[in-house]
Amino acid sequence: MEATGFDAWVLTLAVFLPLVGALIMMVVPKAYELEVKLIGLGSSLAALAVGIYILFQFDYGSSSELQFVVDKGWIDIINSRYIIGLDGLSLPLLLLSLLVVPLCLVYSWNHVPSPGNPKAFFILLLILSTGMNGSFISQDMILFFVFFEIVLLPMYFLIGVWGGEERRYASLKFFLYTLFGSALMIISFLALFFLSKDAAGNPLQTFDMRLLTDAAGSGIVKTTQVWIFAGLFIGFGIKVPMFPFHTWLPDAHTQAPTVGSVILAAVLLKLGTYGFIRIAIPFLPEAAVAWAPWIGLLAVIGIIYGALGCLAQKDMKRLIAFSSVAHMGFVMLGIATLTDFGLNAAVFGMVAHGLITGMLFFVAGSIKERYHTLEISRLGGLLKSVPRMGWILGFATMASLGLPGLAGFWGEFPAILSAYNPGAGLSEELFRTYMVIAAIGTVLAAGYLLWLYQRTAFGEPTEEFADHAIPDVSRNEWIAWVPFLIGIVLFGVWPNLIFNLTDGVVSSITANVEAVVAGR
Amino acid sequence: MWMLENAFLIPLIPALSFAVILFFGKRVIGSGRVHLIGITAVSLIWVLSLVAAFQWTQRVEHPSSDAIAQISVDDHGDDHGDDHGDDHGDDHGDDHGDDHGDDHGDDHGDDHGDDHGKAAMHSESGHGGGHGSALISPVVTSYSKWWSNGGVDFAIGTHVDGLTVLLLVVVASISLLVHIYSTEYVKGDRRYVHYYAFLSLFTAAMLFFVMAQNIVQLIVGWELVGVCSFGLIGHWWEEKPNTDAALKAFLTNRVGDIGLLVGMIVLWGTFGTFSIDAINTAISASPGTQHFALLVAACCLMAAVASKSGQFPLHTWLPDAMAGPTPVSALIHAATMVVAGVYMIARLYPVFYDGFSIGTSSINLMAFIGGFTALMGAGLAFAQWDIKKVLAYSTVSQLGYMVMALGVGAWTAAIFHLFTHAFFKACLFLGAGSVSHAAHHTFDMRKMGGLKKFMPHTYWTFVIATLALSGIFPFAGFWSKDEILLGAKVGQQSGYPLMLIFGCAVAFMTAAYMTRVVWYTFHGEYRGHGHPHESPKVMTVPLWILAGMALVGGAFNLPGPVLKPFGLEGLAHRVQTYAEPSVYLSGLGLSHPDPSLSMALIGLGLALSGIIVTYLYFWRNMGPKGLTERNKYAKAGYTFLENKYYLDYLYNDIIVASIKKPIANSANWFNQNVLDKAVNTAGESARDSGRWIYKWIDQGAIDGSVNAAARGADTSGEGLRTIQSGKVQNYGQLLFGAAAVLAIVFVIVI
Amino acid sequence: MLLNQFLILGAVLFCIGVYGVLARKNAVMVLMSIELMLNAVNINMVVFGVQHEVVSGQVFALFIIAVAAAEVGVGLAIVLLLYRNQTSIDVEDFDLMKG
Amino acid sequence: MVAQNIAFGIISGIVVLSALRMVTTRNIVHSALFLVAVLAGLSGQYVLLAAEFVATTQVLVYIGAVMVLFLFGIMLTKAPIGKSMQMTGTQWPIAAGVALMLGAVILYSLLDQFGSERVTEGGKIYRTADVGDEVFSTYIIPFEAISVLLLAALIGAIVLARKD
Repeated sequence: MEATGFDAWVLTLAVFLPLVGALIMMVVPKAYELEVKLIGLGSSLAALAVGIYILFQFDYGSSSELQFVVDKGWIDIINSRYIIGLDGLSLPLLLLSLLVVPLCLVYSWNHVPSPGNPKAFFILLLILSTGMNGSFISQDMILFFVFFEIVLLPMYFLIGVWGGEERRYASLKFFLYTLFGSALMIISFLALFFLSKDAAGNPLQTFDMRLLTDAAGSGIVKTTQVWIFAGLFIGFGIKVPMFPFHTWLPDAHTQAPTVGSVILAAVLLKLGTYGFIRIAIPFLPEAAVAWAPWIGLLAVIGIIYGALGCLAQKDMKRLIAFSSVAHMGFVMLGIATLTDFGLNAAVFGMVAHGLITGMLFFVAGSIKERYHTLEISRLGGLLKSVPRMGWILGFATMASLGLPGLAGFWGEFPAILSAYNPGAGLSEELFRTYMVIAAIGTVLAAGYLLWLYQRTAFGEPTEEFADHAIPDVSRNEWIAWVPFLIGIVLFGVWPNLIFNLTDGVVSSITANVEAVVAGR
Repeated sequence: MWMLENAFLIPLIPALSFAVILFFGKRVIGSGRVHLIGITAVSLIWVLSLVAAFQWTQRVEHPSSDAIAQISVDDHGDDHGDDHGDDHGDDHGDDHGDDHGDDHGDDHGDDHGDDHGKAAMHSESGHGGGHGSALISPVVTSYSKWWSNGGVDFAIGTHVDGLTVLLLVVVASISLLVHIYSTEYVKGDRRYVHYYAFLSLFTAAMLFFVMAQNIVQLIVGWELVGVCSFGLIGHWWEEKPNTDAALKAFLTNRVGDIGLLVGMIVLWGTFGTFSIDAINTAISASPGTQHFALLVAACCLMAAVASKSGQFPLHTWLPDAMAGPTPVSALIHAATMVVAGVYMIARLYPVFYDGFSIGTSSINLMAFIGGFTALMGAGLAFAQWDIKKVLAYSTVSQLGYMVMALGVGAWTAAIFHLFTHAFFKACLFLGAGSVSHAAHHTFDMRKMGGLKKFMPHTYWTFVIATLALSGIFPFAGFWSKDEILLGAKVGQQSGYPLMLIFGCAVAFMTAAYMTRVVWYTFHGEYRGHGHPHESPKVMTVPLWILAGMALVGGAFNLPGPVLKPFGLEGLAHRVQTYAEPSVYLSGLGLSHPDPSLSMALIGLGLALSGIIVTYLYFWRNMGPKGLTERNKYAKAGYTFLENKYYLDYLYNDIIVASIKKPIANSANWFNQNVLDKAVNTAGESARDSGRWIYKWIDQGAIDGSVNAAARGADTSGEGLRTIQSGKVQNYGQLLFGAAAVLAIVFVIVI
Repeated sequence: MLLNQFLILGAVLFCIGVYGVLARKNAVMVLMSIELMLNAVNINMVVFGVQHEVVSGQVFALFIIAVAAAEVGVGLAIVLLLYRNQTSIDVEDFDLMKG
Repeated sequence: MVAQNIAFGIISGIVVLSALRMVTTRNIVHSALFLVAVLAGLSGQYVLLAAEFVATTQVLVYIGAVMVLFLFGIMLTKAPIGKSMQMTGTQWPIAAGVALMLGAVILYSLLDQFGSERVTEGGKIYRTADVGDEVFSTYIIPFEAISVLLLAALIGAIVLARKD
């Protein structure tokens, strides 16, 4: 099963190339600004090239198997190993992450926000990239945890140094909140390490995700499982963010620099949902069934609540941030159904939300750069003053509210559909109620997004900006945005691109869950 | 039958046209010439849809080929699954085309051979009766896997039957005329390119919707036409009312979409398939077995219909939608998009028939909503001064008529009315646009008047369409409206008396308010300023074409007795013969009422009296003397013959005023203050509750608790601060003391 | 010889050293008390080495002595510096870290 | 063995008493001298345990070098030589309490754990040569590290104590 030759190296390359780039950049003096930037972009593009190689080399026939597996000793004393591998679930997310970083670098090429210092900015983005890529391919819980935490630090600095007015507060909140979740998460990991038993009843004492998936929580009594799941739930739920744990998100998004918001929305939030699908549910299926109604409840509360929150916002970026809460609610609803249909929808929703909300944040950032404000009441007439950007905003808005033919719809609709027939052991009546509530959420989504669009793009420009000549979309912005736009259309027209990949993995997960539920 | 199996080409052409106009319109083609692309594309699909319609009639006429065709179609579907399951990308359009051509060259030939051999026999035995023929004409479906997820396959493909080709012809024809008309109407507009791009996109979406193979495609098409409607209502987005209207339209539709999503999901959950054909077949094969699920689904879908087709209580967006350019109103908000709801009912008719027990009841939700909407819309049309709003309420009313017809089981009548209504209502809207084009872009009837002599073409086409709408013999509306009334009277197992009353009242009112429009717009003195002029030919020719259809459209479904004197009985009930999906409906036991002369006369009488009453009323205003004379003739048999003012009083203060003032106004008030207010209040309260939750729960409770935790840490830090003496030895004491205490604890515990 | 007699001796000396560190005012005397504590540990090292018949105990005792010497050197230098700057070596006078 | 026990008892008594005086005397020089006594006593204990090289090193390093260093320190800081009331801080009761508590718990644990266990007798006796072998084979890296540490401490002390 282990990969050999060059294939054994590709994943490692994809993860660590940006880090190597960052290290090289560190030794190049600051004065060589262009060279520094080129090195950064080059290393992230190299990683993307490796990603594209993976895309071609990937065996789509067995997308449910881990591929490019590497299994080497790492920290022997706690039996943690350097295990990496890629399957259909990881692939789209890894590629998304690989794609977003170079685009962000291009976007901020000449627009590193105040206080400048592109070298440090680029280095942090590259370190962030390593953390994100690593999280999606780790097959060892400690390795996963390390990458998961690596992500935090650059983000903290990105928000704390290059952020808006309230950056200190926001960055600290983000950091502490996530760290709190991580603490509970690592406790759960340890509990899994100590308590898991294999089929014969011998303690596993391993962090290897493959073995833990096979064990599926055997040997752990249900009450304990539920508690362990609670730790994972809070850890991942904060990252998602789920309803009561979401308050860090609007602050972080509002204060973060544009690319920070983009990466946060496009990739970081997915770590949470990915964790649910990759770790929480397969490791503890019984607890997952016990928790699913509550996850579903919080998900639909999140959908409605996020939408209502959006309606109350005066700041465009904050509104988009709240819409993330609502959209991730759909993703979580899909996960909560514990059906392969719902999980597929969730993965699709993750990718779609990454592209669409990332796009919205890009546009919001560019508006902020031009108008120096994101207050909705002060904007207006974007279609008139910056027509192309107005159109792109409209396109992203439509995609975000779930217009069929664009990516957002295929995240929402199947998630709602999946709630009609929830997985084994879940109450149909309850989930059908959730389904109706989620459907109502789509109306509210249309409401706040169109309201936003009407106030910002339609009409005449407000008086204070009426006389300003405001530049339309620049070349760098086009380069950064076009892949997003293409992705939104492509996945909208041909959703099978993702469903095909993830189907195998999630059906084995749900088959596991069903087997466990049926067996006990 | 090539066209029927490759019907996917039809929506593909305008979609390509959309892409070309959008991406190359401004730079490569030039703003002034983009309409050429649009018109070319739509002409092409118009031809193709006529071909499709012709081939469909061939198919119905020669049903012997059905078995063969059915098999080949099945093969076809499989082929597609195999060939294209994996590598469908952008190029799947091309692949389709090639494959179809190759696969079906042979079948095609065979079919024809058989067809011709048996043609004569079938035409006699099949349609002699004129109605109630039990022709089984299976639909032509071809599809391939779009995507699959968790073992559920989603297909994309086409579902072509009589209903589809009927809508194809309607959409393509009106779209073509509107494209042509618009070249003049929106000439020089700032967003000419976008206008044509959206028209193309709308056409593509509507056609995609019409020939959806499965309910997911229905949803997709439904949403896409909605967004085109949004874009076109908000075409002049500089003014806030326009964007408000666009938002209102989209959001109201979204409310209905909840029902659409849930209803479709219930259908999927019940039958385990998305295919329309499979769902309909399953219900008609064993009616009544899934009654409860179908009731739920039907109620949910009814909400969607109410939003899209402007039914009570979600109709309020439709009049506001008139903020868009007038050709758009004609195309989208009168002739095509708003009938999507009606079309969906017709498409999934077994669901509604079974769900609402149409066959056995004598009143049901759908019929009531339709009837009530028809009545209410007609009443509201009296109170409007904006010509387009009158027409909008008229559309609401007529859509209600169609829904009511479907609700009483008169499937064919509803679709026939859809067909005729599309033409004369488009004609009316384009006529209104022509008037406004002439009279300084106003739609206010108080600033018109006397335009008859300035713009005769517009006047005559408008009058023809008005007569058609009013249901005057022999115009198209007469035939279709008559069938609806007949359907309501006869019903299925029992009649629908309330619906009949509603229908009759609406027939009267429709004629009355349309006469009022004609009066205010074209007669009397010109009350505006400037010099009105007739519109150019590029606008009047489409008007005349539509007027022509309004004149002869009724011929497509004439009842048998009418044709008997001419020996053309074989041509009776063409719409019923070709369009009705008897393959589904026969299983439900749907019956057709016998044509009734008395019913036709009643309907005609009501319409005529509506016209006459209104005519008299306005004539009195022109000159009391004339009215008196006329009254003497008209009311000769009445006991109050001498009292001329009594009639005046009756018409003016009781009938007209009661309709005009209290009823219409109260309906209007209800509309504006209750329904609209409810929508607005719902929106506002959602926003307010959003604000409240944000302020108190989000920022207060949840975020507050986080901050409170931080504050708690802060205060406890203040308290602990005293310990921080800064002296090493104090720290040392604490360190060793704590170590000792911990050690003691360990000693005790372990 | 009981094992405990050495261990208890070490413990007693350690506690006396702790007292010295915590109670004495003069920084030099604090340092001396630390030396006392280190020596108390050394006894344990050596006695356990004997007990388990390994040489590591002695080796580590030697290492501790070496480290202690280094510590005293640096510690006294710091005290000297403090004295030079503050003209006092009373540890109670130094509370720059007061919160 | 009796002799050894007697020797242990005597030396222990001296050591403990000296230590107590060391932390209580008000004269700083006396304190230093009591420390010498403690260190010397411990050296004797090492001899009893047959750890000759440690005992020697104890005398050489501590009594020879460290104590001289301390005395220099006392002189250079101009500590009041002779009786001084302020040698013990005001918080000495707390310190005493902590020390007693610590002592109590350690004593309890020791008695509880080792009870009447005896020191291994007749085991292998490690001579200086054995210690040297061990240091320069198994512990060569720590040894080198210690030497670097000492060097660093030396340099550090000079840098810190320089006048300029």
